[in-house]
Amino acid sequence: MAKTEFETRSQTDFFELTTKKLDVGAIMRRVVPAECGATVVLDGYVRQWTSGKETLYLVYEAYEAMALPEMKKLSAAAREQFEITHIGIVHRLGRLEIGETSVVIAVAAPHRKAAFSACEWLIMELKRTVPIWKKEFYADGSAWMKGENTPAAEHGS
Amino acid sequence: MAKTEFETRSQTDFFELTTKKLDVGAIMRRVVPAECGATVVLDGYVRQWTSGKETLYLVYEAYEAMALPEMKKLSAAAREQFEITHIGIVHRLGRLEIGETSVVIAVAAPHRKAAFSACEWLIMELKRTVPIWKKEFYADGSAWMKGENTPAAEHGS
Amino acid sequence: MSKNNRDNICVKVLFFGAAREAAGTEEVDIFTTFPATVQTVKDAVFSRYEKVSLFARSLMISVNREYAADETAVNDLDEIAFLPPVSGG
Amino acid sequence: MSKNNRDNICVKVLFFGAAREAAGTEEVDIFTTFPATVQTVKDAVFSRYEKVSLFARSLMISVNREYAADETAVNDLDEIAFLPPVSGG
Repeated sequence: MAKTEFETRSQTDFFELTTKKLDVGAIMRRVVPAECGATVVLDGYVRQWTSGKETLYLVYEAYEAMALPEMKKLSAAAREQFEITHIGIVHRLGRLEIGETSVVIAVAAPHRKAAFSACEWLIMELKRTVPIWKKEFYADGSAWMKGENTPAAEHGS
Repeated sequence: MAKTEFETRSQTDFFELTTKKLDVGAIMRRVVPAECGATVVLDGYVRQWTSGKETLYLVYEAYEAMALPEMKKLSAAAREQFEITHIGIVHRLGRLEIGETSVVIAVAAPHRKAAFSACEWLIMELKRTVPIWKKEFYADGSAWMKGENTPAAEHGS
Repeated sequence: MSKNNRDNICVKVLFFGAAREAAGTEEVDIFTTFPATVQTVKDAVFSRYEKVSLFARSLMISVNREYAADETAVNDLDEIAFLPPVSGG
Repeated sequence: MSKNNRDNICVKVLFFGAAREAAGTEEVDIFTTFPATVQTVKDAVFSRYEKVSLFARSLMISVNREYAADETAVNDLDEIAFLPPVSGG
């Protein structure tokens, strides 16, 4: 049942990886259905300064064949927990300049509370489980980032 | 101290009432500072169906001279509670068609958790305290809406 | 009641939303005597605009653009607004 | 160990992020014998790409695009990915 409902509803959901610039306004307006009253959007972008260290640009890479299915799993899990109607997740890959958007998560719901909760849960889980990696290029070198609460402890050594 | 800080920081904050169409993407990108990593946006728009009742359009009116100061007060209170950097609140007035955006609240923060919390708090408080009224025009009549948790009990009879 | 002209005050009353429709006007000047409170103004408005009194229990009042209680004092030339439950967002 | 050709399996190993840079390659075929687990593949990879073993404790492994544990069985032609802690968002 849950699966069927997900499949029906998810016709308007979208999960994308792209190397093109993200148009946040356009992405969020793709999840505006007639029964809804609110869309909550997270716009994540490249920060110039982190604890006094200057970032010049970032490069994101993904295991695309696994990242998209993982995003869809997150979406199905979000629907189990929250009264939401549509979900859109778009993550950019490749080189990003300062201020450019890396990720957009848009969630539409009849009531805003569910949209806020689902959007916050989705970005937390995306950062934890979706196979995407960020390499920061600082003025004085580069480094692969460590994620937040990655599932290493749960899966394998 | 708190006031001075608010005044300094709030140079890039904005609080607006307008009868023009809202461009959500453009509004949210106005609150993207270099030290931040996330902007959370609430996009509230006109719902077509509410409990089986069809809305044709809405009309919003405001006590403008009081609504803008109230928005600024909310913003100052949000800064006291949450680690946020920029706030933008734009509310549309006049006649709105189905799907058109009535309110945009955009909050930028170094860390997304504060942005989510502040954005959700701001829309809750805006709906409770800012003098704006919505009149719904249904297929079968019209009605002024009652707000959520309005401060009637606190202030006067 | 007052024998002295200097005790007369005039406040500007604004109506919004359903209260504006009930009053049939956006704005009216209300004359009363000093000292006066929000309650004084409400009583004067309700007797003049009977339909507005139907909202009495749910109305909020602001004095000079700040939410006010029934006991709040009002002064000459104050701007008093009659605010139905807000429903922005 | 195996005397029988049918016991030989070949899995495709993918490296990402810091593990890809450590391995110096995106992809390699690893030959081993059946039955095998994720741990068998890790041991083979770590002995061939010493630098990758430096990530051993933080690496996640997927088998055919699903997160897997060290005990998970691997079969001929499976796609095994070596995933450093993810950092999307």
